[in-house]
Amino acid sequence: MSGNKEEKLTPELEAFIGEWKSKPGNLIMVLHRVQQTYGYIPREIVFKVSEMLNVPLAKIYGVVTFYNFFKLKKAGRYNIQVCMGTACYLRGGEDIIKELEKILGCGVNCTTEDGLFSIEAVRCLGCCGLAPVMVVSGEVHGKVVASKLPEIIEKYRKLA
Amino acid sequence: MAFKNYILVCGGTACDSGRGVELTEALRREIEAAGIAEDIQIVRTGCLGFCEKGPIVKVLPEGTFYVSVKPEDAQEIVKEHLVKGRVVDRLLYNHKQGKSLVGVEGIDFYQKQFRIVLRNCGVIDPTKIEDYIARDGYKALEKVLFEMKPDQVIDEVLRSGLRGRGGAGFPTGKKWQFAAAQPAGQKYMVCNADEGDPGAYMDRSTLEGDPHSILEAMTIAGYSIGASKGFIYIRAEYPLAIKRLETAIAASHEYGLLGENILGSGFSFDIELRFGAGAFVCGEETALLASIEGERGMPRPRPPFPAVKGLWGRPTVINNVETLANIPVIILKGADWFNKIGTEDSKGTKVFALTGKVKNTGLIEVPMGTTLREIIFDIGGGIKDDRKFKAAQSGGPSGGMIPPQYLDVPIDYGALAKIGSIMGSGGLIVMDETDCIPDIAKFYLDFTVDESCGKCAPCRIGGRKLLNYLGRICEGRGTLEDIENMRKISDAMCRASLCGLGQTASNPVRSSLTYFMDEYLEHINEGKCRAGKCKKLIRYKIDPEKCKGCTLCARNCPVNAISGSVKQPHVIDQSKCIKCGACFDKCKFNAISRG
Amino acid sequence: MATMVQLEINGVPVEVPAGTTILNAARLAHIKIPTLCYHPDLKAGASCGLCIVRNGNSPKLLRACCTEVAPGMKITTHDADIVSVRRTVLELILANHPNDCLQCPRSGNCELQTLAADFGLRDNPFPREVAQLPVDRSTPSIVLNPSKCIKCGRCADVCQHMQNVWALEFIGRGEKTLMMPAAGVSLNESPCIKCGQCSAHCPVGAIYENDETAKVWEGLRETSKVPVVQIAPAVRVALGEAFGMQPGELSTGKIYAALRRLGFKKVFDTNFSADVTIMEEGTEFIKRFTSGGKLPLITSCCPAWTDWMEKYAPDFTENFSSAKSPQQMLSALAKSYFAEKENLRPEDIFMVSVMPCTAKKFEISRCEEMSATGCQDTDVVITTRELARMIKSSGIDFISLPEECADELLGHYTGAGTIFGVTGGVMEAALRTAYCLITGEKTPPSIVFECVRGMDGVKEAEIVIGDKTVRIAVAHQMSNVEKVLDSVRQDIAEGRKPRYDFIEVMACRGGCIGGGGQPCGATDEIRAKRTAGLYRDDERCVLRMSHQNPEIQALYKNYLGEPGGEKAEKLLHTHYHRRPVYAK
Amino acid sequence: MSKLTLDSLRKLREEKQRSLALRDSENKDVQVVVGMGTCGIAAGAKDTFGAIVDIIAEKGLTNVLVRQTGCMGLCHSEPTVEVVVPGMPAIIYGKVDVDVARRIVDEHIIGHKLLDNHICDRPAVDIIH
Repeated sequence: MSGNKEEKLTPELEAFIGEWKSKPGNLIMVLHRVQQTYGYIPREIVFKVSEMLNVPLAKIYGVVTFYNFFKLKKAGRYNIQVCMGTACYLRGGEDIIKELEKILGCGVNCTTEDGLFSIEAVRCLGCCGLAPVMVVSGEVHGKVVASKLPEIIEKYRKLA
Repeated sequence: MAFKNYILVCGGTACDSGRGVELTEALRREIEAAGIAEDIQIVRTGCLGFCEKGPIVKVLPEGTFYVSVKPEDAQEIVKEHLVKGRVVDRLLYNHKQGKSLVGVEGIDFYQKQFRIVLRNCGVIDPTKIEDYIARDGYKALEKVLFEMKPDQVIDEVLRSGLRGRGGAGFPTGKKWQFAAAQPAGQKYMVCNADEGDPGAYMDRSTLEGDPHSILEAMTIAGYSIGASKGFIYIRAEYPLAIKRLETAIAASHEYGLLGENILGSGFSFDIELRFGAGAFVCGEETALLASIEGERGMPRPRPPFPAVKGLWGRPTVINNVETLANIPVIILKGADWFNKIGTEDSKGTKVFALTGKVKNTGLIEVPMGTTLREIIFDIGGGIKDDRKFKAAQSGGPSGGMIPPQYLDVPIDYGALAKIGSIMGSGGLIVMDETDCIPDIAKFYLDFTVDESCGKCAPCRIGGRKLLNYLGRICEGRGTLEDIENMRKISDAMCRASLCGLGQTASNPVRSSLTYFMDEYLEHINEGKCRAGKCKKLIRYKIDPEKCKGCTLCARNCPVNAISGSVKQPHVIDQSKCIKCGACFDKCKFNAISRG
Repeated sequence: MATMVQLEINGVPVEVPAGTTILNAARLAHIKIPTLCYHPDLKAGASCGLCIVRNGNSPKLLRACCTEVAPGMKITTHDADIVSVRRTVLELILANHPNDCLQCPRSGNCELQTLAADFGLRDNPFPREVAQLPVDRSTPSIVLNPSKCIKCGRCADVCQHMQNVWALEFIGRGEKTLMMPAAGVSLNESPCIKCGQCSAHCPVGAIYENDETAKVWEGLRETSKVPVVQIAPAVRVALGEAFGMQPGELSTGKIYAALRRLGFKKVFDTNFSADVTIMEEGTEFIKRFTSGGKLPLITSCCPAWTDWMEKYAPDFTENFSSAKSPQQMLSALAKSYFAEKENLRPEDIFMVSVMPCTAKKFEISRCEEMSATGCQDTDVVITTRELARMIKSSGIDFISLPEECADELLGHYTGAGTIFGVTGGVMEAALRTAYCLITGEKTPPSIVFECVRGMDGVKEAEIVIGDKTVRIAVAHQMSNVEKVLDSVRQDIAEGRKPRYDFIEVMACRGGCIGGGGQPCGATDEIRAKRTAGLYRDDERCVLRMSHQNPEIQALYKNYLGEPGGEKAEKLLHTHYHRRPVYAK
Repeated sequence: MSKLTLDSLRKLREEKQRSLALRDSENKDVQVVVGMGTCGIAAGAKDTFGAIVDIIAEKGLTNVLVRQTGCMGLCHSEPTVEVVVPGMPAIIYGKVDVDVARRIVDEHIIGHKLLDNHICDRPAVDIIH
């Protein structure tokens, strides 16, 4: 459906689910682990989780689609999170997104055709002193200026 | 070897323009003249705040703080203070001003901040439990477990006057009392660390900087209400805070400060982490509980209140991080010490994440009753680039915009409510004249629309409608009728929504309609955005008098909207202009106006 | 005794039991507080925001649907202020609703439409924005039109908590929330059992029965075919509601008459085949019970229940009675027994059934055995709601219709057949006949088996029949079923004899009288009235045991031979198989 | 570590308080404290921390303890570093990049002179003790 390859349940994940199985309120913690393992929440794994935790699939999807943190689609190799917290908004976060869209030719929550980059607008990253902020695969870039973006992107493109 | 004294001269831009350079030179001359150059080092510092009272001079090691120092004062400071050791009284900050509300002695007279919650932040190594213990850590727990009965602890918290710092400001002691009054059995203590306000990070910093204070406070709360189990519900977006908490919990276990039979007292308490997953509404108590239970974080009707029927139907107390961080200090220093700080209505301090168009952004903690002016201008150093202050938003998307006329209102729960805002969790965002009020309101609505759980019709639909109206206004398509409809919707959302999110989501709109109606009207009637933020309303115009015909603007226009021949005034074709502002930025002769 | 709470509502002192909500306390005081999401079957969802009331002078308004009364409350349910807020909320809801009432299947009994009318909404100040979303027509039973959804959550609550199906859930968040199946599948690929309870609880027209009246009209126009119809037991106590009759008022004769006026050549009654079911299923039970077959035997008349079982409890496949449902028996007999009598080929008959049930639309093609006569045995199923519309569109004055009789051969029924429409009815009918067949006595000591009646979710009893004791359980509303199955599973796991010999299950609350195809808005009060109607029908009958039905006796004598015999097996029995919960 | 009793906790606290007061843990009398909250790290505090450790090693200074702490609250000046040298006032430096870190070691720790233009004010008085 999403064009991803079929993901297999890893032994670590299986062990984790086993460990959490009997704890009440385990679903969200398990989903966090799933996303940590695969970078997103693969459909086939949700079916497995549903079976193992004995939780209806509908309930899991209800939860997954409620929380912004959970992704049903795999992100790009470099996921660019642009902070849209108030401080960053006031200091031009929106312009950063627009510029990124222009440079990468793909919109928010989409992945570039080569699968390298995806753009995500996120809520406050808690680095308001450095606004505007963006995070590329965990690396924080503070006080970002639109004109510097091509350089930053190029850096990651070269890494790939 | 070290110097005897150090003179710090504020080197912020404001102080520089206030003849800071000249002052430094004068001080240097006087010191050399006095023959004490060997003993004194003059140092330029970063901005020390208090820009309105600049230039600022601080003498170390004693920390004497001189304000509005002129070069002419250099001689006196050197001769009197440095040579004779006598403080120059007339240059001290007038400490009588604005201090009546703060009754605690020992606060340095010029320092506006008072750190209870942040007492250990930036002081201890958060990964070392010993550091915490050395700073009286777990001493309050000791006292509670061995010297106090649960109801005595609750009484102390009640008398302290501590109110919840997460938003609504419910008295913490009362919450505990309700839960304690429930029949014994499984009860839960939950720490709300799902800080979701855009522009607020007080809780993250506290957890990262002083995780043990939260563990200690939760254990104390657990003891008071008869709970043996605690959960910290923390944003998954805070990996460092999670790591530090995990380290802290492990260390507390190792030391027997968590787990079975703590310190041999017979009381057992344990804490588990639960991660949020990106839903602002989960800051709401009942939604938070739903989320811990592994459900969609949709608010549930109250009553029953969580203190009666909370997590898995059991009595549950939910306190936010900042509230809890106060607890050990209240226990150790006593309710009477605590309730002298702050105002009649609100006791203690409040942590703010001071951000936006302020010079010194940062995490600050001030006694309740401090004014916005003190926070923004004394601590924050004033507005960035010395622009004009327009408004401050407290309480994040649930709060209101506070206009300049209320800069001197002492901030507490009641005062903020009176002027249409809320204390909220502590984001404090400063806006200047380049910020457009309807645009900011739109930003907040966009946030709440996105974060609404979607359950409640007034919030789900009303929020979207408000957002659309604001969008129209920002594009110059608004009407006066829109304003009326916005009022109507705001009122319905506030009255008919189930949870706090929906009830407060319209606050930015309501408050801005109250205080900044002129800006709305300008957008509607004149098609004008005075801040220059609303792109659709901006018109760039070339002043033919000023234009030298250098062609720079025409060459930089991405859509070829500017025409004109060399050395002749240029013209912008408004139908082609995309309002990117490139010409405005490039023009060297200030010939292009924006309006 | 519940403690009583005294409060004032609109200045009038009211005393209600503690735990009563403000909404219900007001109802007791004959004050109607408007609601859109509240339904007495369900836990208050508190989503619409219309039931706001004021306590004293508090500026904060309370949700009447989910706030319990407290002593000394002074509740104001209506004043200018409250009404104006309600009005705005309603206007907001309507601003995002298609408002295409003229084309909407719920026009006339839509709760939103009613409120809009009550509030006299004429023009809406807010700009309209209606989401254009694809309609899910994947199941043969129900249609999901998300554009009309007001996100009250009733359907999901019904699907998950009343029916334990978990086909529908809130997917997404905020304004993007949709009520739909998980994992991006269509309703038909989801665990949906087509019970239609979602449609019966939906306050608007977002989920409704797949309307097949056009197909019926088309069949009636087809002159080469003989149009034949059957009506299910529960239809006769509910259809009248659409014409202003009281719930539970029997209108069997009028329905027969109306069907003839619509153009049906033969009007049969599913109550007849209910009697056949007792013969087949009863025989099956006696066989298993007396000769050590697989027990407990579980009834299989309810297609929503069998669908659930195949997905969620396939370990019970062998416990199922292989007897088809009465609908399928009647259709098979109509296209064989009746067809032979009339010298018709099975395909010459256009067989329509009128059911209180949306799952019946699915049942008719659920497996090959539903085409036992060589063509699909039942051609079209319409629900009670659809029949009401057909009658209305034909201008038939239902109320003043004369009472007519069903056609012979497949039209006569006993009291046992008619109580198939209520929970416990199949069991009671079976017990009546089983008692006589096992003991050889003419009648049981009491024709009424009180122990299987009533609205308890699970009813258990031990019935002494001769020297034997039959241990039975009756469950209705799917959420009550799993615990019955679990207790049997536990017995088996622990090596005991299962605690029940015979289990009856009906998917809908109260049985078919509360079916998903019945007039919308059923509550326990209405269900009780419909139930009483069927019991009255039973009492009215001279013959109250299936095996006494003379047409049944003729059927076996002239056509089928023995119950469970070869011909009966071919026409009247089926099989069940494990199915995936999600047909991905 | 075995579980603490009331007495052992008190003893531990006293011990630690003494060593903190002497600013002399592990025989190191100079302390460099780097603010390592999320914002500090985002602003480069990890590089700063690493640089300080390297430079100290490079200079062969054995009396300097480098440790981390949480957010000092001075987000506008991240990364922030506190330097405590006996006989000198404790100083918080802001915007400490690798270059400034080197200057801190050279000028402040070795040369006992304060650095120009990077000093921040301490946010508030300590309420503990």
